[in-house]
Amino acid sequence: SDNKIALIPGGPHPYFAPWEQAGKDAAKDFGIAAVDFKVPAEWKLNLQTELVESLVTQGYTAFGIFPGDAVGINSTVEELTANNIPSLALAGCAQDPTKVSFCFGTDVYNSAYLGTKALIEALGGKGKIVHLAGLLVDPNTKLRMDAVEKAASETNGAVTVVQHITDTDAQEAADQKINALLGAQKDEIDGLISTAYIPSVVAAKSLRNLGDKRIKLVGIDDDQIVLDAIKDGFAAGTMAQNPYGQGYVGAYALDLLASGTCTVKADAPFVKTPQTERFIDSGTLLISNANAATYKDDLKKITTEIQTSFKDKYLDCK
Amino acid sequence: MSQNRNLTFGQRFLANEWSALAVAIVIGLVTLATLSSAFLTEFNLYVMLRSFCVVLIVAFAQMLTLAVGQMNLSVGALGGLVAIAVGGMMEKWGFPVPVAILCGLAIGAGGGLINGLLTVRTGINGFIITLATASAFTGINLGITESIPFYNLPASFVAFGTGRISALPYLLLPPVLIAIALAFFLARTVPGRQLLAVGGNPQAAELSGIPRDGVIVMAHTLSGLLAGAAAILAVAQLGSAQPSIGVDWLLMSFAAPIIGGAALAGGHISVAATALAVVLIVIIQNGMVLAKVDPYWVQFLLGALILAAVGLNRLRAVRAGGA
Amino acid sequence: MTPSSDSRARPSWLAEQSNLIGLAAIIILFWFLFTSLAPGFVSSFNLFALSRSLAVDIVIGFSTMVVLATGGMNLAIGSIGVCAVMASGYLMQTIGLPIPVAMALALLLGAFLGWLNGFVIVRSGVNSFIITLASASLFLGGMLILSKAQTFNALPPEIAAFGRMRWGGFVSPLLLVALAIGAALVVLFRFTALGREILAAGANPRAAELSGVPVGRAIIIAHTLSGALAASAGLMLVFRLGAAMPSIGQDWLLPSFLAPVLGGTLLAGGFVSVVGTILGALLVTTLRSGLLVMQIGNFWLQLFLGLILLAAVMIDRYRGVYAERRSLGRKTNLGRKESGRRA
Amino acid sequence: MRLTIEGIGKDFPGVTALDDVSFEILPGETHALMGENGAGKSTLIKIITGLYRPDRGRLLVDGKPVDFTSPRDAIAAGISAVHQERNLIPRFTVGENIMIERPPTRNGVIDFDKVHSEARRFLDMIDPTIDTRTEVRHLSVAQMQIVEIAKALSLEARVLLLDEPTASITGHEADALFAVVRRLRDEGKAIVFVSHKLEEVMAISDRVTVLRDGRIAAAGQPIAQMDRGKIVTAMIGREERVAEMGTRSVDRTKTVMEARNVATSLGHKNVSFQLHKGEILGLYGLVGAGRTELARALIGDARIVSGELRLNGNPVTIPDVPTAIRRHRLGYISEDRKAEGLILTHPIRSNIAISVWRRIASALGLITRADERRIAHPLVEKLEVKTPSIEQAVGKLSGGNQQKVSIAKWLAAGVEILIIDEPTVGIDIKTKTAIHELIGEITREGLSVLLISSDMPEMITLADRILVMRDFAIAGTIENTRRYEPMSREIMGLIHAGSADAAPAAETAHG
Ligand SMILES: Nc1ncnc2c1ncn2[C@@H]1O[C@H](COP(=O)(O)OP(=O)(O)OP(=O)(O)O)[C@@H](O)[C@H]1O
Ligand SMILES: Nc1ncnc2c1ncn2[C@@H]1O[C@H](COP(=O)(O)OP(=O)(O)OP(=O)(O)O)[C@@H](O)[C@H]1O
Ligand SMILES: [Mg+2]
Ligand SMILES: [Mg+2]
Repeated sequence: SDNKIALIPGGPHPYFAPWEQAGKDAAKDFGIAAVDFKVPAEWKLNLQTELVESLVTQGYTAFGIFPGDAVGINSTVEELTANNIPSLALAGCAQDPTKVSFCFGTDVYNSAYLGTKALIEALGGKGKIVHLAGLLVDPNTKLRMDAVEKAASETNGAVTVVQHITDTDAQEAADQKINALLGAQKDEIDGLISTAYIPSVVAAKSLRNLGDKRIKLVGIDDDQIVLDAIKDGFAAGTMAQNPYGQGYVGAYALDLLASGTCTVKADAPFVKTPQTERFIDSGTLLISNANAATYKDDLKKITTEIQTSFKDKYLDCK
Repeated sequence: MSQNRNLTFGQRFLANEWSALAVAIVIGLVTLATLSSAFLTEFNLYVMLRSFCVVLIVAFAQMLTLAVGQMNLSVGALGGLVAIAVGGMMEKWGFPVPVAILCGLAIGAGGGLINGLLTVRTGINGFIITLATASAFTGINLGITESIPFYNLPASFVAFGTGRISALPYLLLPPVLIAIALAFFLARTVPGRQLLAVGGNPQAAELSGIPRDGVIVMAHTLSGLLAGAAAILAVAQLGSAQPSIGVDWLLMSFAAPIIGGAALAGGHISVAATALAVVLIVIIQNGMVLAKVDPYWVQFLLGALILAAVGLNRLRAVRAGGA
Repeated sequence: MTPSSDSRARPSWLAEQSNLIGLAAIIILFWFLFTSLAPGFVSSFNLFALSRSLAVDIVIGFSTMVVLATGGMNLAIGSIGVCAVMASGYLMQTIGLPIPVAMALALLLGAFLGWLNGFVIVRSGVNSFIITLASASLFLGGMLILSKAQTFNALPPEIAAFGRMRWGGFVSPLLLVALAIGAALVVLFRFTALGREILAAGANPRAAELSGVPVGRAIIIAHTLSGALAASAGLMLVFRLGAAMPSIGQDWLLPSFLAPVLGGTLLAGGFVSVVGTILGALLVTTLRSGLLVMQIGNFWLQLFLGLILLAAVMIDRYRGVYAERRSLGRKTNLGRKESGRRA
Repeated sequence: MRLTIEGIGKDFPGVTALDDVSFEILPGETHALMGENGAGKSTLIKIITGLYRPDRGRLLVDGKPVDFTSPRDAIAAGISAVHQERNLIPRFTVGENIMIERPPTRNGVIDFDKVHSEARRFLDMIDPTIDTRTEVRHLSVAQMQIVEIAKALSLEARVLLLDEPTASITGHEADALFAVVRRLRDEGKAIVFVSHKLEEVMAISDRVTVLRDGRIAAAGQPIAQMDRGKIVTAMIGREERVAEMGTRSVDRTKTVMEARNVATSLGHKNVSFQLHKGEILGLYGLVGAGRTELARALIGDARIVSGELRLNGNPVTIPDVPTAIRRHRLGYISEDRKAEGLILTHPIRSNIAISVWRRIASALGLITRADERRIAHPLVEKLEVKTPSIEQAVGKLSGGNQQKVSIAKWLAAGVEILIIDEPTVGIDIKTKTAIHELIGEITREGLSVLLISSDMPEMITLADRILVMRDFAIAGTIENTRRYEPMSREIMGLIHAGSADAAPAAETAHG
């Protein structure tokens, strides 16, 4: 098709790096004119919206957007729809009511839940844990907190969540807060569950630096530092998300929608989340010493599964 | 115009820059130590000292421009630029650490030099000049990195950022040396005194044969150099060269010297008082975390602190009878 | 010779005009450039987006301009703006007040915070830079503490609807609001005693005071006005985004100075150019949008903005110097130092 | 070293400060430089010391042309100066201020013991009592002046320029200075000495050069061949006599302003006086006597702490300047036009209308430029302000025309009492007479004037009665007989009663 598709993260963040390759592959595999990875200069709503607007002006016909601001993005999305340009929320969701066709990303609740489970298991079923979370303004953070609490509560008291430390998804902040935490309470706590990229990295580093293998860490995403920490036993595991898949399948779906050949099924089997009625899970899995070598292929598998079944599962096509 | 020989003790105490700060710090230490057992633990002290390092140098960077009655709104931007430059040189071009550091410092000084030259050559208010160059520096930073940090830095370098002897981080060494050097420079060397002279009364300085413009350029250059040093330290501390380094320096850079009693008009700064101001700020921030207080309070208290400080300075001026 | 009342003879008036004409020329040039290189630039979609962000930039510029008039600064504009924004959100969403009432109250809050700045500056006699630097973080901190940085996203739909409204296909009503404010400011500074007093207080506070101008009052009013304008800029963004969020205003510092300074307003105080500020804002918005559309933008944008500002102030400066050179023999800054000495 | 000034000229916006000035300064002489306020003395000195560059002409040192681009060049060439305005670093110690040009260092590090001992040497020449370790900001004006002199001496220059060094020091210190000057001269140094105090000049100088309106009126005349009369004539371009003010009949029954044992927050002690309708009441004193401060207290810019101020018979307390002007019709023309008098960047129009903006504004607070012109234009013509346009920025006018504008401002404001501080500082002789006549005229029209001036002839020309102020108190009041010699003797008597050693200070002034 001759669609020009843009994949736009909320701002510069290592998590989104795989989107670039995913876009290229999608363009090749599905014969799309262009699938470009466009990053706003900073994590600021106005920069993201200005970027989207300028891309529309440049003739892009579909957008896969990570809503840096789940609400703020909607006014822009409305305009896209008004100019009948389809858009998806990728990796994170826009807050309903929203005009994005659907939200395709990690089921953050589930991922955080599984992560905490894994941590509890590593702790042998009891202990005090601290939750390192991302931006407080990001509604997903709330979900993750709930998930962590839920997993802990299922141990009926054996595991307690001492504290949720939020706004740790930036280097300076993470460095300052996590070190302060370890400084103040490293002897009281037994485990760390991180549900954001950067605190996972920083926590892994700090524990290595402390030389402390007693405190168990379960992080998120597959930054090399975290993987090394797992290898050397400073971290119990990390929850892999599927950014590549999000970019790849996202581009595929956008292409179909933009070409006008397909529309979103009314009765598609969407997952309901507190944020949106129309959510699709892009898959998640736990990386531990066991599968550290092979997890990439597992993710690839998940991706292809979703992609092949996507059309008839979620779309009406002529 | 009173002689300050016959002052009461109270007046003499009020009359020196750091008195109030010292008191505030002692109070802060005591309260936190009593409130939280964790406060005085070795690791926590290490954490505090560690966050102290970068801020201190940033404050000095601003202090030097304030000394000549100028401002440098580009400390943060310049810092960010140096940070990614150093990171890039080490990761992409594999420069040896010392070389990279020297280049970084050179870039910082260069940026400062540009600020200084533009200010004196054009005679445009330094505020506007540095506001503009700040945007330019940030632009270069973002343009080069596309905001992607450099993560893989030499182990030795990163180790320096995290290493410590009991509670003392290696990171503490540079700021301490810089502080001493700066104090000596301003108190005992000719360029140092000239710097303060120009700040104190530009025309008098010029009439006394001091190269006014040259001194202002020097102040800006040194300011840039220190911004660079701070950035390199920040990189070592974070273990990665973040393009975002420096974005939140501005407020701090002014807060510390001003709380330390520096006069915007120039000619009056104090290395010791500025350092104490930074200590106070760090203690407050750390206390916030210990007390699990909403981080937003830091913002708030910093503002309050500045107001309190300027208020106190005026009070002191009145009491000590000096204009 | 006997004096003529011919106002065209006033040199600074000419200087002002030449500045504006120069600015306009640059803007037209860039529009030419962008339109020819990226036709999409003048698409109604882009023009609409442009007019909307222009509206905000103009008002932000005004907010700084009125304080520059007194020879002071207001670094708290962003903080005041976001305080007003969150207040309006709270009033509309949580309290459920009707839109106009909520907006009015938000503006009042902005004005009050500005008044607070002015009051403290005048009473303490401390440099406005320090006071507003401090109050900026006070206000922002206070707002965050109270709002817990939670976005208000269930605002009445009319808000977003108004923000999306287009006149003539590509003009946002917000722009007309901004221009209306501009007109009001022209009247203030050209045709009212108050405006003149603000300018006099800025040009030479001591002389103004001794000529019977209540300088303190003038400064406080200027800051109050600045606060109200910052608030209105924030509210414009609420309309645009259909939500009240705590991230608004963080990056206003640069644009708030860009517009007036490009427009020829003096930092020293005593002279403002409303039209200049509007043109300055237009230049900035044009560049932002244009560079983005031409794909240069995004990451290099900041650099260009910085360089343009430098270029603009220097051109302006050298025209000024040249003008003075013709009357004054020498390196011009000395004369200024002389007269500044006792001030 | 021989310093030749050759056809030097210098322009400032609206003023030609110097025009075709040529004379020579020889080694081993004390060369007095005389001239009224604004004659161009300080400007010439600033050119010799490289602070300004001449627009015309050149300087020669020992016959070789030199071009000083900055004070450093001049200092390097062996020229040092005490400038008219304070040039000390407030927060530096006396010692460091004195040695600031070349602080003694030991391997790159300033040796402060040496700084103070060196400074001591030069300070002792004039006043051993000042401690070199105090910060300058804690000194009195007189002490600062002495530090300035010591600073200039410390350069051990071959040419020493002193611009009104004795303006604010006592006769005792002045004598010490003169001793040093004589010694330096005998050592073959050249000293240029600027002073308004004729007696001093006659006493210590060998030759005298007089400037008038920026031109040479007398070049390098041996003092032996000059006398007071000759010098003054050269200075003011006419026989020294009191200009006719026309018949002045003041109705002494109507008292518009009366001070009863007023003490102020600025340190004035029981100041009492009466100002009658249509009267010009002179207020004379040395620099620092507290006249400007008194004026500030009277207009509500400083507090009156005890005693009472009566306007038209009823006691008033004036909270601030605006009230003084609006409610009490009381105005003040500052001695410092540039800093306090006018808004230099704004046009004549609004500088005149500024005091009536509130009054001419419509109900909505609206005023138009036309309204302002209606006020300003007649006055600009009445006072014959020389300007291409009423829209001209005031900063571009000559000093005299600037002064006319500030007077016009108060006529516009319709004040009944006007305090005028040093009305003719830095104003050329012709405009000066014009302004004198203007002041006479406005009082004849019913305004009452409190005139502060350090210019004795001016005082005796204008004032009906003269208050003499000393140390923030009134030393006495004298009916003006308008006969110069006896008047000045009487006034000086009042000033120096008590402080016997004070230098004679006729024509004291400061630019
Ligand atoms: N920096 C300046 N800018 C504009 N005009 C100036 C400046 N300096 C001096 N003038 C003008 O030049 C003329 C000469 O001033 P100058 O100070 O040399 O006189 P002076 O002889 O020193 O007077 P005084 O005895 O009061 O010191 C005056 O009209 C003054 O107003
Ligand atoms: N040139 C100066 N620099 C600093 N302080 C001064 C100066 N002249 C006067 N003062 C201070 O101001 C006080 C009063 O000076 P002021 O100028 O009011 O006296 P004055 O009688 O008005 O003399 P003049 O008006 O001739 O200067 C003095 O006590 C002195 O300390
Ligand atoms: Mg002089
Ligand atoms: Mg005076």
